[in-house]
Amino acid sequence: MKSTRMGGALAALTVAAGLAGPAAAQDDTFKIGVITFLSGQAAESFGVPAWNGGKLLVEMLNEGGKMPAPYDTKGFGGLNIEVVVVDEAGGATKQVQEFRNLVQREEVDAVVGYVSSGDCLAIPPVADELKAFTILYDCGTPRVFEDGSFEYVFRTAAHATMDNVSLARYLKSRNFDVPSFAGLNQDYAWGQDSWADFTGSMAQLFPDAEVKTALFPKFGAGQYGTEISALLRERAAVVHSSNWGGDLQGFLIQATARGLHERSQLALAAGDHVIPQLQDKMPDGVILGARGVNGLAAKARGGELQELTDTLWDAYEAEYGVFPVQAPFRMWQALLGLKTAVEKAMADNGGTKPTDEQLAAAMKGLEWDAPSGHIEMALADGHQAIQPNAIGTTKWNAEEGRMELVDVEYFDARCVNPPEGMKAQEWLAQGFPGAKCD
Amino acid sequence: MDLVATILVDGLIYAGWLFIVSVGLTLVFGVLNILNIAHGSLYAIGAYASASLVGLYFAAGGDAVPWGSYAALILAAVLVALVLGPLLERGLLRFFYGRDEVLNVLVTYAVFLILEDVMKLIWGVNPYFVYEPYTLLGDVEIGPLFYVGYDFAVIGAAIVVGLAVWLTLNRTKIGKIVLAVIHDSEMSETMGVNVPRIYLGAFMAGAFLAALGGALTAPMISVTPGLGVNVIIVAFAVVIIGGLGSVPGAAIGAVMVGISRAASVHLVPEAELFIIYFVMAIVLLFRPEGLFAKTQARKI
Amino acid sequence: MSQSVLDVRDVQKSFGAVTAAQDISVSVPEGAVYSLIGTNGAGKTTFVNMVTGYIKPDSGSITFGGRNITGLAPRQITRLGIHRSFQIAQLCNELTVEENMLVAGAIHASGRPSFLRSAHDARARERAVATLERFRIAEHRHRLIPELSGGVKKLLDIAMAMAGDTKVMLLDEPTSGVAADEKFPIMDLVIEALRAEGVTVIFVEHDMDIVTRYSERVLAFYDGRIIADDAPDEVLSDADVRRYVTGAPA
Amino acid sequence: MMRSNLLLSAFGAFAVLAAGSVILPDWAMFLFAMALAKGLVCLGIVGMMRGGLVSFGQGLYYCLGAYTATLVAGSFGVSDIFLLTLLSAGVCLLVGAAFGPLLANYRGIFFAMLSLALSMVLYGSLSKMSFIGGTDGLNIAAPTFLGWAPEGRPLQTALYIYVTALVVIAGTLMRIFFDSEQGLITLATRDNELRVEYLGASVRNVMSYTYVFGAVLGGIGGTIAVLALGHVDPEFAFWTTSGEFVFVAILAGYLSVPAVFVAAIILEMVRSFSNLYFPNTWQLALGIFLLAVIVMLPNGLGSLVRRRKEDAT
Repeated sequence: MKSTRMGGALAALTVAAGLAGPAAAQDDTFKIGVITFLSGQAAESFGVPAWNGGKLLVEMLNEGGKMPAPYDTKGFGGLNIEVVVVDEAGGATKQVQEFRNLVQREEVDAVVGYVSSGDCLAIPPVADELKAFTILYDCGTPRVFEDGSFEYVFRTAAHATMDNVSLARYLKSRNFDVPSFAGLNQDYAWGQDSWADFTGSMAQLFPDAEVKTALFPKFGAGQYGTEISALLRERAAVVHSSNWGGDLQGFLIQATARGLHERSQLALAAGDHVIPQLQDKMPDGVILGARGVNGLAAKARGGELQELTDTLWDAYEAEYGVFPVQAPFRMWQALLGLKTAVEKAMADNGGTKPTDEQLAAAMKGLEWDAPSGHIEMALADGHQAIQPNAIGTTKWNAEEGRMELVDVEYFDARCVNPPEGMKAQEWLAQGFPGAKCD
Repeated sequence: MDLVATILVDGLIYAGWLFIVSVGLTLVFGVLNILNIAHGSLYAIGAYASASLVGLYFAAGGDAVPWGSYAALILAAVLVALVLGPLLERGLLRFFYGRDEVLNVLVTYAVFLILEDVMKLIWGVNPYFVYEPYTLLGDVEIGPLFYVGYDFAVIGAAIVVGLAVWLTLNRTKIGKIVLAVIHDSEMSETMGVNVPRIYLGAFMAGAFLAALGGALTAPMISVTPGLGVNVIIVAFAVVIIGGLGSVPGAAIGAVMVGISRAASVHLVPEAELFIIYFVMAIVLLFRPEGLFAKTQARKI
Repeated sequence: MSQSVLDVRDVQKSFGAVTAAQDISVSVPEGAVYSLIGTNGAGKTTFVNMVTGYIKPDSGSITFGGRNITGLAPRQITRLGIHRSFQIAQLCNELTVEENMLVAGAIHASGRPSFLRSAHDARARERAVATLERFRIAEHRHRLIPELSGGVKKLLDIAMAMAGDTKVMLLDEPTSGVAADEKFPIMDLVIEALRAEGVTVIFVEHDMDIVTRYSERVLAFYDGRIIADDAPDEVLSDADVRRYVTGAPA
Repeated sequence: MMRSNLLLSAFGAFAVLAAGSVILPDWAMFLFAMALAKGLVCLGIVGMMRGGLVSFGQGLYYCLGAYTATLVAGSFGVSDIFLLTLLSAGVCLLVGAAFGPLLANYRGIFFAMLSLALSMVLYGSLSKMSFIGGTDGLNIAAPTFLGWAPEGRPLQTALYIYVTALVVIAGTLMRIFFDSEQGLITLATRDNELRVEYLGASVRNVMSYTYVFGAVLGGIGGTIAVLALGHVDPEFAFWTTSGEFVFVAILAGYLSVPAVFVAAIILEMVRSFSNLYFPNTWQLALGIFLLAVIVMLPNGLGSLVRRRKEDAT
């Protein structure tokens, strides 16, 4: 009988599923599930450098004493850190499934992950349902905590509004003349939102500037010839782009070959991460941000975080032969935040491995120092971080053969992030009420 | 006027690129009756191989004769075809001839998945750059705009490729044999044509064209993982518009898509994403099997 | 002479420069057995294809039982009662003989084929087996098509066409692809079965022995035209027919 | 096959599957629920395969069903799973009935590519609609069951039982259809369209029916998937999603209904474990698995348990 045989197959699968799956973490280890892009377009620019940085930090923490205080204790509060890495490629559907697998099958103690904002929107309800402590370390969309509130979910990096507000503020504070501006952004939520944020900020700071064409080439298009023609014809004073990775590199190579950077001021919301690859092919005089005081801007900042920054910077450069850009910085700030939270929770519970509830309680409203500055979980009732930002201008140092950021402006976290309780779009529309810029 | 000229120039540049990346797909479908999703991977591998080879060329002192980098680009495509063509066709695809077309799409999809990771294993995730060939040809000023000379070289390459394929098929003995195989492979076999060899040759030619597309594109982009996914969708659209298996169809399809897309970017930028599907829908509405489809006889 | 059931009037058809049918007019009385002869390309199959709706005539009319059926789709014509068989038997190769017969039964079962009623239920199978038995191929019913001999395939092809309420049957070369010693037995069987139900028969045939033995009237085709339309002996002794069709010495 | 046997098999299948709600660990129950939901979509493709067509665009209905449920839930506060399923199925029925007769004129690769193009148009449109989340998509709250609003494990169990029941019902209905007069005509169409037309049946109608069934099953599958996941995005209509459905259908073959769901579960398991154990080469692993299946089981898993001739006996 076919049904019974197929039924047998089903039963066998059921049992196999029941038996499979490794055991839970030991009491003396803290197991984290890390989700980041290991394949696809975001692997090169975000996923892989982020995890390269993360892996390095975890190794240094597990050895103990490698990091400056207050991060000189071993692991997380003495617990050894164990990591399971999952590829983020494959879409939100797959990520929800993998998230459940990490929590329920691998029984991780915390999840740190997600570059894609689609994933960041899909995961939080599941995390809350499973009561699983989760850190969103990279993604940009403000919608995560504006459209919902979650008990067990925290984002340790500022949302993307900051990037474009900072760009506009930079143009203003350095007295650029901006009679008009145009944009080229990838045709998906990130690009669309970034352009909306930028035009929103410009409307406040440069109310007379004319908005010229807004181009949205397909994600991963590769060919920008037609778009560049359109931008060249428009002769806008500023051309804004939030492109990243291969799309940004391709655009820059093709645009500079045709002199777009000589006709218009290029302003790149998240452009720092292509510097190590492009080197001198990145033209001088491009304004760019790093989604936080990350990469070159962090190195150039100095101050009391210098030692922390240098420790990780040097280790990264020694290990991978390239300097760290924004992605490892965001991974570091997530892991250092997690370390701080775990240790705070352990101080409160008498030194045992904290539960998800204890972790969430400890993380809420937490503040800590990271190479990218002082991070405060100030928004969304203590679940959403704000952090300072920096914008600079590229300048090739021919003598040393490396790209430098000059005319860097550092923006206080409260200058470029909305205050608690206000949605990013409203904040832009109302002219940045409550912004504290010094 | 100046806008019309810009749209035409932009459209043709894009069309040239589209044609190169899609003509191999249509050729392989015409002969082997396989719609090859791995065409996108071959494109990406061509890009990687040319990036590596051009890199080697300059590392070996090619600066003295930078023009040699063009030879390196083409050589890379040839290498890809020589290595992967026989490997995929003899090693895998030939076992699926005569099977359901859709099943064969899945087979090539599996190959696509495998090659995606193989590329990562060989080249890693860091981007490769080979801009030298892109800037060698200088600038061209058209009206108020600058174009890169290389863009026009791509149009030239597309024309050369198109003519070469067309002339080979229609003016040489081997081409006539290929056309006979396209028409009826069983009949050709009984008439003494070495059909397996024709299949292998056609697949290698298709692989070469895919890799050439990648190799010619590599200088203007950063070569990164995930390159092939987007190419395959546009190449499909062009080939479907032109009619599966038709070389002139691919050319017309490429020009239609290229010009419509350029017009859209300049006039209605919001519609860019749709324009390719829009053209496809219109064509299929009036010519369901594409503009130049080979007619399929019904049995009775 | 009984009333004509099928009337073809002044039908023309050309494919580009080739004229496949020119001034074709035929009237077939109910219950008659007609045969069509002619060399390959003379227009016999075009005639069958036009009557059964596979090809639409350029002009002229085809009426069936007083109803104009010119240009109707094959399935509409089939539903009216004009069925056909094929030069190369058209069967479902992945199905068994019985299943092929069940397909025919399912289509012609009471009204619309059902989404719920099993195609394999006892009554349907009884009916299928009965038809198979009528054509003496019931013993093969569990075999797949590729395993069958040419003769059995032909019979099944015709049997399937007989599943409905058949009034006119067009047989396109019923004995082609059949072993020589099977030809007469098969024709005996087929003609007897069709006559028993009062079906009007039109068959295309190259074998003149079969033509003379089974048909009442013969239409000779040449170059898209009917050059003779008469009783078998008359047609076969016609000079034009001898020259253009049978090639027999004058 | 006798109807009473079929009924017995259906109850048996339900018992085996429902037992999973007790045996299975949380993660596996979720994985099974998702696999079964996707299996429903694939069952629709298998229906078309019986008529000789393979749709490479079932993501269209999977996505349409999911968005219908999400938008209705979001705008009208409907959370009842039965109502949501019915609504999505209804929307997909209408859309399927509109496109079905159009697509039924195409065969082979043209049908596959056109259905793919349709689903890509939906993908493109949804990506552009930032007011419903654009590429980031939308979240949907957990469903209620006739007023009962479970949470945690009970919610997962309820969803699992619900999808199990739907799978058994849909599977049984499809089996009845496959064995019916129309079903046999469909199978004959796959083999020889000319014969079917000359027996007096409309091939176009046959294809349209299976297409509409596929659309409805796709919509139901999408609805359950989105309720289980809590999130939908345009990726639901992307060609890779549709490609996966086709793969499951091919893996299962068109002979056996239960094989479809077994195939769906196998694919989910393979993907989940290769993703975890080979995070850097899971695509390679999946690709090799695909090829191995196509080479070793040309007629699908179903051919292991159900030979062609068995249909006749």
